[in-house]
Amino acid sequence: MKQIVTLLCLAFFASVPMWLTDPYLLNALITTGIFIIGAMSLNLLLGFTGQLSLGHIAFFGIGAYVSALTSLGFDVPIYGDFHIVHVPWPPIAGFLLAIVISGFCGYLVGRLSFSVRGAYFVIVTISFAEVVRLVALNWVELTQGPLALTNIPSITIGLPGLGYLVLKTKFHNYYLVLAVAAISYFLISRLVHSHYGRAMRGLMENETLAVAVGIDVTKTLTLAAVISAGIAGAAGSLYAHYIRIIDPDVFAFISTVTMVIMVVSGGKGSLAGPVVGGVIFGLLPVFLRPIMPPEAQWITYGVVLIVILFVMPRGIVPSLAAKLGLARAGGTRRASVAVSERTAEEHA
Amino acid sequence: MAETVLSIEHVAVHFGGLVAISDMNFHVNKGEIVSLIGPNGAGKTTAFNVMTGFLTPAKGAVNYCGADLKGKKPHEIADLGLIRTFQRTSVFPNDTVYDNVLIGLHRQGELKGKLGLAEAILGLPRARASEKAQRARAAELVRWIGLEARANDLAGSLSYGEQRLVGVALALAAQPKMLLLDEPVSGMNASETHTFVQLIRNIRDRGVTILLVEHDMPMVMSVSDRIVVLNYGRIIAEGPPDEIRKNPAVIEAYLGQGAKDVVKEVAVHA
Amino acid sequence: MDQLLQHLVNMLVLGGTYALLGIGLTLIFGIMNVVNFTHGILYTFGAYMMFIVVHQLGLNFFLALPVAIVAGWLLGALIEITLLRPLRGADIDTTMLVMIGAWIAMQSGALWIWGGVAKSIDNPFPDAPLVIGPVSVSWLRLFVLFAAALLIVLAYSLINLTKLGKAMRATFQDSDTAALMGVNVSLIYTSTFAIGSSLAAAAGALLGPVYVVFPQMGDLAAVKAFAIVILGGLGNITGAVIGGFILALAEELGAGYVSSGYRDAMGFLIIIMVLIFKPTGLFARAERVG
Amino acid sequence: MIRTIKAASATALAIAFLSSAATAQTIKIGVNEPLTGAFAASGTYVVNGAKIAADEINAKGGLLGKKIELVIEDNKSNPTEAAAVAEKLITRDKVPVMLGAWGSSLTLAVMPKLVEYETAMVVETSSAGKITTSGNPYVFRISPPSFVEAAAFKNIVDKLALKKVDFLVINNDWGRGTAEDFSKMMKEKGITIGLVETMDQSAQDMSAQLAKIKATDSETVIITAAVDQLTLIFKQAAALGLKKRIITTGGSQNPDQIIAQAGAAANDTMHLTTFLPWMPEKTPNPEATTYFINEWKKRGFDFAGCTESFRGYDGIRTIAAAIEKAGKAEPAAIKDALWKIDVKGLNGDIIFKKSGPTGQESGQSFPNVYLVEISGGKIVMKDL
Repeated sequence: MKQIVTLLCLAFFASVPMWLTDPYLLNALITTGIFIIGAMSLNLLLGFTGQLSLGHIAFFGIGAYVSALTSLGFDVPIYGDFHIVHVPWPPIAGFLLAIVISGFCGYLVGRLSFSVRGAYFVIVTISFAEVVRLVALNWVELTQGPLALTNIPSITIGLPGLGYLVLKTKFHNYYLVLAVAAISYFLISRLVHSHYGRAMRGLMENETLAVAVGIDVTKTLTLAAVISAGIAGAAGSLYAHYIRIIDPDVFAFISTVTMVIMVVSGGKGSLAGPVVGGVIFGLLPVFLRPIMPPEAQWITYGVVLIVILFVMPRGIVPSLAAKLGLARAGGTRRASVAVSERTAEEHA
Repeated sequence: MAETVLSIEHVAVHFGGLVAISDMNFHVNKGEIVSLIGPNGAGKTTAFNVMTGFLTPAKGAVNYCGADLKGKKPHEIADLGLIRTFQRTSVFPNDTVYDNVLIGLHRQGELKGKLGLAEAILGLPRARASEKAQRARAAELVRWIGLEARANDLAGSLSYGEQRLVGVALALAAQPKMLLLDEPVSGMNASETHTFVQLIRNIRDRGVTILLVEHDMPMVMSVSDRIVVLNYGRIIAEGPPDEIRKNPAVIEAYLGQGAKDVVKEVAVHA
Repeated sequence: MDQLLQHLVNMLVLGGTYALLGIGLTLIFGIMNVVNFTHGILYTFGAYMMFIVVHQLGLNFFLALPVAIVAGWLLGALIEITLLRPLRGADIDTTMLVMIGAWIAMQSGALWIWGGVAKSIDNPFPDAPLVIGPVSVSWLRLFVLFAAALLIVLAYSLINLTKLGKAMRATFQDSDTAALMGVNVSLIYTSTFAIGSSLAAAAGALLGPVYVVFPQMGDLAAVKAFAIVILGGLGNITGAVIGGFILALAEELGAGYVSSGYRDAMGFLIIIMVLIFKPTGLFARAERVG
Repeated sequence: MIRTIKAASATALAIAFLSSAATAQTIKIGVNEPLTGAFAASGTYVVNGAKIAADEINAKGGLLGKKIELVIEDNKSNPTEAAAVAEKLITRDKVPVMLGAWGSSLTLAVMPKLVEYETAMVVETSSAGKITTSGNPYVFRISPPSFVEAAAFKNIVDKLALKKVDFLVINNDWGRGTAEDFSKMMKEKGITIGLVETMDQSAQDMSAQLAKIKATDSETVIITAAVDQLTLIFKQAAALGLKKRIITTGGSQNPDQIIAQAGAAANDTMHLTTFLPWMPEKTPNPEATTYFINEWKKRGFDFAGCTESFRGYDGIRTIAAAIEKAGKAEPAAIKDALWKIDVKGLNGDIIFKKSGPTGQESGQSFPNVYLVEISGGKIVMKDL
């Protein structure tokens, strides 16, 4: 049942460029899609381990910068005459490196900051993002600082025997973003339904008990942080190659806020939550733009957010699921557990 | 002499100026059911916290199966097969009973070799087989503790007594060699307690050594092979139930907090 | 040496206002466990109140200060009653997001009402600074430091010497027990939020005339306030005051001797270091485990 | 409040309907500016200037027999939104030409869209060198990049007898670019460069940087920042007793506001500016300057905004001239016509010269640069 709905949604999203001819809306969908990928990765931390990272944009931005710099090349003086010179690589290499390096940063942040919880963790992550932003702003030799990295090439995919496909048009980019989003969704879904995911859930609900049954806190949370950061890095890379210019503004705090809004309004801890929340809050500004002055658009945005949380404090997807009698997300799928013959893949 | 599984040697714990435990010594042998009793605030839970790595003692050592537990983190101790339950928060409240047990089983999901994560995510055969085995094992455990009918209910929605059972199932899922139970029958009615005593014996018969903290004296008397009595952070008596029941120091210790009842009940069960 | 002295004087002046920002937030954060994203907007609000009273109503500068503080108190109480009270018991993420929504809406409201052009507020102090040897400081900044110190002492007395303060502290320790013992927890929450908000508005009202007033002025202030609260430990007023001065010192010395580009990074680096090595903040009491 | 929002949105809806009905009769010009977010104040100034130009043109009968219509969109001070707004203006509103997008990163984010849709944009404020050197043939800039300012300043550094100079610049493309281009020029002139200090765009307290500058042995400080930050710097510098010659650059500064707010501290400071609203008779186009300033005051706007808003005014007049010259409101024709125009702007003749790699040059116009000095609370022109 659930799989069918997921597949239908995927088919619907895949069909969009066939009938949606308005490039402005398609553009909005692509940028929204990129942020939804970021939101899904944030959900892995916030919704499945209970750790609220308000510095998530750092991984997104690192991914964007790594990918851009890999494909543009750089020449950075380190000390005296010693330079690090990098000649441009194909953008797809940048995309992969973005995932790896963002994931590695996730590892470092995870190791360092999971010793603190709650509000303290929130502030450490904000601080991390700000420090990274200030490095991007001030290490001009590498990042060009506020002068921005421009002319970032579009992603190119080598097709065996058919030459290269440059993903330049919105049509191409839409499917690229959709593909990355679908893969991320699949990865996260498999992860949270494996024993790794159960360890994360255990830690979120009752850390003391989880530890007592042998769940390794640092390892589990760091694993979530690495995968989450890697996916955010992939989203950042897509952003850099689609918008084709990045400056330290990619680390803006409001972007993290946008992702948190997508996750929490949609329903944290629900796989579909960030997608639903993302579509609503990604497209809301597009619909508000023609009907009210700019300040009123923001006011409405804030008010809609408050109203959603008042009506559905657990987020849209879990609340609707409860209303439709589907019990809580996840509960229904195990309706007949005692008959334990269900196989692992049915639960994926 | 029987093989010693757990030994507590000269352990002392202070909170600021307060002495929670002073110089505690005792041991548990393989296959034994030992109870740790004492009035409230005697240091029983503190002792559990020391044994399972949640607290570092100021002095002394805890040895488990020949290994010093000093400096080991709680999850590492759990990995050695020393598993505990908790007094208050014994379950993962927002998960179903079945999922609670699955979380407890998580260590069984770890595949040998470095590719465990990739295998799990990609759903490769080995991971699928392991997942299937875990699910079967979880269903079996849920059945075994007699909560089959509540398998799909949220653990937080269960009665207090049922939650204790889930707590035990969870602990069993983690494959203990030794189980530390913190007030397992509090909140249970008489018939539930009776069933639970059977369950504990069953667990022991499967080769699991058991140490429990409990206030329910009749239960303690009926289930224990040996009893260790703690008061004001020190051990005041140790021995089989019959000896403890007659020990004047123990009766003394319990005076002032319903000791008469205790004495009476102990007498009835004698 | 002269430069260092000047930096130290700057630190004192800056730290006083940071402390004021920090204590308002640490009360709310500590007692209510709410990540209060409206703190910055209350700061902005206080500054605009000052502007309105001094320039549009034409009243005296010193009269405008209490007006701004009371207005901040009222707005804080209103936010608590309408937005937080119905959500009592909700997740910290949910209340945080509601506060984010309020922040976005109110900041845009300020932009709509007052426009984006920065306003400046006249003050009655002489332009010429007070010069002592190699060090100089403006009279207005001295007044701000003095007023901030007074407000900090007042807040400290309120928490430690009054019945309300006692109830607030009890709620901070354990809100359930406090409720059982007859403390009206709802009232305590509203008072806490209102007091915290009025302190933010006071900081805005004091700094508005020092700087300029515009809708986004609270954003940077709020981030710094969060930093101070964490440095000092949640709910710890003394910690927040010391945290404020530490942050100011780090920024001054960072800009003066490291690199001005990294001036704002100093505070964040300190936070990261502190939390790695002392995860409960610099001045939090060690918690009993188990 | 809620009623106001309703009323406002109803009006907005009505306007939206009216404007779509009126499409055939008007020539649309897209305006992509930050109206909310960090740059809201500046973007709003530019839009208000643009509206004055549009109303003036329409009052005189419009262009090619049609009225012009500004389609104004808010890019929220956010590069992603700036690109999205360009997409909307071009594909939905079908504007044949645009004005925008204030900040350099906003403009840079729009630039790939210009190539994609082959539509030109007149850049009114952004100063980053890259905008006209990266080979985008759809960009036409009327604001001076910092190297133009530096070149103009070069002629008088000897007269000012500069020896050693510190910089205090806003930490963005504008400030960094200025520090770089001015340092290069000054080094050629044998002037020593001391500190280069930066401040965050949103910073309000620059005391630390100023204390550091106070302690150096240089006699002059070059400051680049927007007017509000400049005012703060003057106040804080005065409070610290900083006694060095101050020269500001960038053209967004407004000496009137500095005199009003910084008082005596502003005396003997010098300002490189591109527009002289306080002495219209000395501008290259006194008649237009007077008209613009009167209209600006008549509409009740803050006089301090003149130094920003005139760019919007000039930008629309530039676009109008190109449409007139093209004879039709089509993107390609307008782009070609932009190369041929010669508009008497408020700060000099707007004539686009080629800049950037051969074959895909961008257009860059070279406005006048003036040096004014505040002396005894009055603004005095210095000859360059």
